[in-house]
Amino acid sequence: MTIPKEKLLRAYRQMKTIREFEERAHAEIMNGQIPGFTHLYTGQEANAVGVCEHLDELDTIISTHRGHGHCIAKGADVIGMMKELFGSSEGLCKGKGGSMHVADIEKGILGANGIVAGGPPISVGSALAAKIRDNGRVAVSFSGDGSVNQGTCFEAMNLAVVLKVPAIFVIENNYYSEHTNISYAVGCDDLKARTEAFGFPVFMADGCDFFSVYEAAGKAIEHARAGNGPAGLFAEQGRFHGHFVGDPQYYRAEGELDDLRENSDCLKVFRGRVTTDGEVSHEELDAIDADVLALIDDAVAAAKAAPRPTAEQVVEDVYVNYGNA
Amino acid sequence: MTIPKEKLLRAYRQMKTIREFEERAHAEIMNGQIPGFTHLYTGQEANAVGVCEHLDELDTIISTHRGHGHCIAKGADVIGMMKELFGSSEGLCKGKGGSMHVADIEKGILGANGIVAGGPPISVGSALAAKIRDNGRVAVSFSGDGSVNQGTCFEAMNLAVVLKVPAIFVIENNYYSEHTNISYAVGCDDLKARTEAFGFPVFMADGCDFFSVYEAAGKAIEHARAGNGPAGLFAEQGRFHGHFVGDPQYYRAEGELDDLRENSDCLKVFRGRVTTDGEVSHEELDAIDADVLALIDDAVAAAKAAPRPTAEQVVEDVYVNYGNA
Amino acid sequence: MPVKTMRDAINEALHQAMAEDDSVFVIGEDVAGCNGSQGEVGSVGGVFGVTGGLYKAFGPNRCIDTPISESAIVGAAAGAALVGMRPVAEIMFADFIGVCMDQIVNQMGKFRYMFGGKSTCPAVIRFASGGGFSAASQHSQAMYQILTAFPGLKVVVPSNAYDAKGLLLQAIKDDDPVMFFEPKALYQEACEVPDEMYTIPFGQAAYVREGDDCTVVAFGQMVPRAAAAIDALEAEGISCDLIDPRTTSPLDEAAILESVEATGRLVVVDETPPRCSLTADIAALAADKAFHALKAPIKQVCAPHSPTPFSPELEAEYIPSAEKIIAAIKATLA
Amino acid sequence: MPVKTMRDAINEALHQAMAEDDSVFVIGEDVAGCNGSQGEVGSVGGVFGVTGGLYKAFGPNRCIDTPISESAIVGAAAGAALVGMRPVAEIMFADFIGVCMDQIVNQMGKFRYMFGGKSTCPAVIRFASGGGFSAASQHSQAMYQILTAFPGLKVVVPSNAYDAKGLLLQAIKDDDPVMFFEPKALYQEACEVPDEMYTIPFGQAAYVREGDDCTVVAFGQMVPRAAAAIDALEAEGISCDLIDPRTTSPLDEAAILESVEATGRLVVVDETPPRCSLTADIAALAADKAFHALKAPIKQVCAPHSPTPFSPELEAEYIPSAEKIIAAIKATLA
Ligand SMILES: Cc1ncc(C[n+]2csc(CCOP(=O)(O)OP(=O)(O)O)c2C)c(N)n1
Ligand SMILES: Cc1ncc(C[n+]2csc(CCOP(=O)(O)OP(=O)(O)O)c2C)c(N)n1
Ligand SMILES: [Mg+2]
Ligand SMILES: [Mg+2]
Repeated sequence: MTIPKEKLLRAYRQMKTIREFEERAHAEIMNGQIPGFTHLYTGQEANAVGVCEHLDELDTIISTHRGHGHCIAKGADVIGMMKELFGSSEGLCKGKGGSMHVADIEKGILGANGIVAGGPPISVGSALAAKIRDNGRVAVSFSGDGSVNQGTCFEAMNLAVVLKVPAIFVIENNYYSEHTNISYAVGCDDLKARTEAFGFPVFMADGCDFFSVYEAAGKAIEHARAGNGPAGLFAEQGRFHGHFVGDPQYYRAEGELDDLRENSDCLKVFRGRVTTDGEVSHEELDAIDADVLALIDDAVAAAKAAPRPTAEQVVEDVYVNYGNA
Repeated sequence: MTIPKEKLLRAYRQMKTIREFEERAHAEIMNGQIPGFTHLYTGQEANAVGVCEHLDELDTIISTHRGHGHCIAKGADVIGMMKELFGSSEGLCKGKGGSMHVADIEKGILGANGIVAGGPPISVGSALAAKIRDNGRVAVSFSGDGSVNQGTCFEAMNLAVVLKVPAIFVIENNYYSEHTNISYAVGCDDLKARTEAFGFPVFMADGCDFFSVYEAAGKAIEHARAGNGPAGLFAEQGRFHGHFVGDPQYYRAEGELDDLRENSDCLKVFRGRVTTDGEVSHEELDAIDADVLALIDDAVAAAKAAPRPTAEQVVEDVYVNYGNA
Repeated sequence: MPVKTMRDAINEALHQAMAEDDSVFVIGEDVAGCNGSQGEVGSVGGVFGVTGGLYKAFGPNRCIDTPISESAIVGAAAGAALVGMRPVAEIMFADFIGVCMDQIVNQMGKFRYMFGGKSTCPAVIRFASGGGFSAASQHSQAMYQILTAFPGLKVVVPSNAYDAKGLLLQAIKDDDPVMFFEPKALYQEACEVPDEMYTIPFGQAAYVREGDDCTVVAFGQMVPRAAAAIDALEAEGISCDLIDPRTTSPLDEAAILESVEATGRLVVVDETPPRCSLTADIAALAADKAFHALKAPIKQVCAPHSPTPFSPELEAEYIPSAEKIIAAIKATLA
Repeated sequence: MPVKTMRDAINEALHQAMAEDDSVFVIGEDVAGCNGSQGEVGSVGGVFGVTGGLYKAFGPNRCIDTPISESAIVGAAAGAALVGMRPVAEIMFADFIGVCMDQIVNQMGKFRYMFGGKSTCPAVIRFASGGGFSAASQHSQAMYQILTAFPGLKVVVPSNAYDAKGLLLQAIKDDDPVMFFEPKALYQEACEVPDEMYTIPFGQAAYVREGDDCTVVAFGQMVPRAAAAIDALEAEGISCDLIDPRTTSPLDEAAILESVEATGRLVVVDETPPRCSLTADIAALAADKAFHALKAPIKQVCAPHSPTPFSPELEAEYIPSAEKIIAAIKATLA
């Protein structure tokens, strides 16, 4: 599979944008600038980008509590997102959603979601709409290794097969749901087999390697887009931070985090590969890094300066209209 | 596997009791004597009896909306059950539960259940109690081919594996959930494989043959009782009536019902086999038939004569006690 | 004008809405029926027969049977609605909200708010609701009071065939998620229903009876029962307003308050248990905003604080009777 | 007497109940923590730290981690309780009732009734409840008003560490299913809590303040806030009764009515949206049974009819403030 250089550069930019967004969000949370519960995607960037690079605005994604990466990869406005995290009324969701509910329907982003496995059934609905309209769209749901034991996830998978809709279930295995390892929470030995037994193919990817994810995601999405019904994608890659900011991470093996950052950093892996191949120069990537840093600097500055919501906005946006009452 | 004659006769008596109970209930519903929604088990008797003959009173079962057979097989008082169907205050549940909620905790019957797949999680709880107490008990949940797509069913299966509890999931495939065939509702081609992929063995049985069910159930229950975690049992056998009494059964193939009654009647199959083997005589079985008919006659007469609940009983039995309020 | 049952009126509304707008589709268990079997697909039309004929008229892409997976059904409706379809999902019995509550209250009901007003979710969920069939504790709950508590949802409870048609057509047109509760005890009840399409706006109560002595507010299957109670009282020279809010969210507060201002007395009737109920909700409304007009204690007529019993005698005692409504009205006049 | 936070008081109650009765066990997500990982199992003790130390003290059979499967967690508690155990299940955030509602309201809450009074289900479910953390719409709901609507459940909402310990010990001893809501905004709040075991009976309200001018009824995290409001009014010569029902089901109606009879005024405060809420429930109670004593409209102070917003400024506006409580009390005196 050859990927045009332009696309490679864009993929890198997206991954780098997510990384910097998350690292700056982390810093601002530690500073007390960002309220609420925030779950960072650092380390898993290649998953989101490897999938979303196959999608356009009319395809949809739905995400999780750990949703920043998916939203950025699908094209959400980064400055609007940062403003949202800060709770500004200029945030993407006017400060009403926050980190766990970032959404941008016009970009096909059906939202981060605070309920584990809340997304897959909704994504099946989007896929069903695509099937009914016969418009070639697909619907991707991202969810974690912890989500696969929630009833809604199973129901969504079976319904997608029954209705043969173009739904792609992306399971991001970062080994932990909160403080519990997948080896405990998933009873069976082979989760891929358990999932495939629902009646659709599951493709495997190395989640720290953009190329691996991109290739596997391409197969899954192609399968669905061609009208063959749902497909699955499993991507394995640890997160670099705790479950939430402040997590003491007692569950980590000694050296696990260092090892992850050292040997499973999708940005390093990507840079290594494309520069070794000679397709892209370090300078080109460095230039992107600088761009991204500037963007995130701007985003944080804008978020800090952005207007705060006012009391009367609390009751706005509940309904399109609320009758005569 | 040889089964002592006494046990054979008891199994036959149980199956026949269920059959007559259901056929008389059917007649009384048609007469307008039994209120509410009633789902009959006729035709599937060998499932319930083939399983419950392995259990004693301290093991538990939990059932479904189609629960009469399981309850009788597990030892529920038949007269109390008939009174319950009629809504008498002397019914097993004082007329509060009716057909869909027959229960007898002392007999290890955790209830029929009106919610499809409501039972499996509860059964896992009973199995968990057995594991914690290390008392050798097992917990059986019965549910239908329609229940296997409900999220709670999957969650229960995975949790049972994770906690390695002695739960047995009996799936009764009578081919239909209401008016929909299993071939539509279950998306995958191989439900046994999908279930086994959760991480426990699934045994298959011919649900119109007591011996087949008894043998497979024995293996499943032994697996669980020995501390190996959960097991599954699939029994295939069509029901002789509609989903509920009054169902027009548009979904049946031509001649399907006649064929079922002719060729898949567990009572006939059983009689044929044990009399051919020479273990049991027709006369012995006829004598049981007569006993059972008399019992059911008594049950119906008793139910018709039984006292009706009174208004003040509506608010009784909600709580053990309700504080000072 | 032709007379139709509530079942037929709802069915007609579905046919008309689907014919008019091809983004409308229905989805649920056995809404077509016989899928995978040797019978004719579409010959069932829902266990209560409400979706009859839709499969034949609109085909498998618009009348969609599902496995028994209520969370997936609601999720599918929610997701399709987020991308512009107008799904009408059927959750057979309202009691089954238990197995799909999250998708209703935490997902579709909150999308718009969480997303800063930038999404619409024009989904309708239909439920067969309430008691009267000896269907016992898990198949008899009204449940609309529970969903009324959740901002972001609109909640509709028709009490007759005419309203059911107009409210359902409004629900399908509405850009917010609408929970449509069909009191199953009323499916066979008939009244005059125009053949044409028409809508009834949300948040507009119906005045079912007009009178001077007491205001009665009733919901769903309690509306005809309250009407019967009021009619019986006429002979005794007692006349009452009877208000059917038709939608519990939005609620036509003005209609209720105006009536209470005039009569000074209020009886609220519903078939649910009393705690955190609509009867309490309406009583509390009046105890604040019509307080100075009140001449007597506000009476709630509802089921007791117990699950629904099976036995017909018990259920008859459980669900408010016309007698109990009469007694409550008289109590306010005592 | 030692001073303890609500978190520690609950933790202590769990330790003591488990030590006393080996049929008590806890089950939930990360109630131990680190299972399957290379870290030390038991080192987490729940995401709010409430079950800390239980794994180490009582082992894997009594402090049981689960997958993210709330229906299975509640079902497991329900089934174990039906056969005589006394499980204490943790559902992390009360909002997640959405994914396990059926097992709570249609199963454990109805067993006893459906089975004609022949079963007991002595299970406790603990929930972290309510707002105050900018946790947005899906992690901030109180939810206890929803479960209060379901007969068969008992519902507890402590407002301080002392009550939390005594109510939880009662909940574990209680033979009915008890829904135990822990206002997460109060976990860090401390007061004097005895080391010994003690129980607080259900259905007995606490008198938090005593006064003459107005009755204030408040729930959970609104109790300290209402107390602050009342204390602030003292300077203006206004004195109020403050009643904390502590259990919403059963409800100590007598305490509320007695107070309203004395003061003639009522303000009800809760952090939930208004519709079918506990504030409506209590207001309706008084509008019937204390009607003749009432001198002023009954005021409800609650969140607006919207989901919980994320932004701290919005949430501060959303959750009733002391100022709003003061304004409501004054309105009843106007
Ligand atoms: C239904 C539900 N249960 C529990 C939670 C609390 N919770 C939030 S994230 C999380 C772990 C999710 O693990 P995983 O799916 O692997 O995603 P990850 O955090 O690893 O990205 C849990 C238990 C929740 N949000 N929703
Ligand atoms: C959660 C839920 N959804 C739907 C129903 C309505 N319903 C009752 S029985 C049934 C079919 C069940 O099929 P299956 O599990 O195969 O059992 P069978 O009736 O064949 O014994 C349905 C859909 C229900 N009771 N509960
Ligand atoms: Mg994970
Ligand atoms: Mg079946």
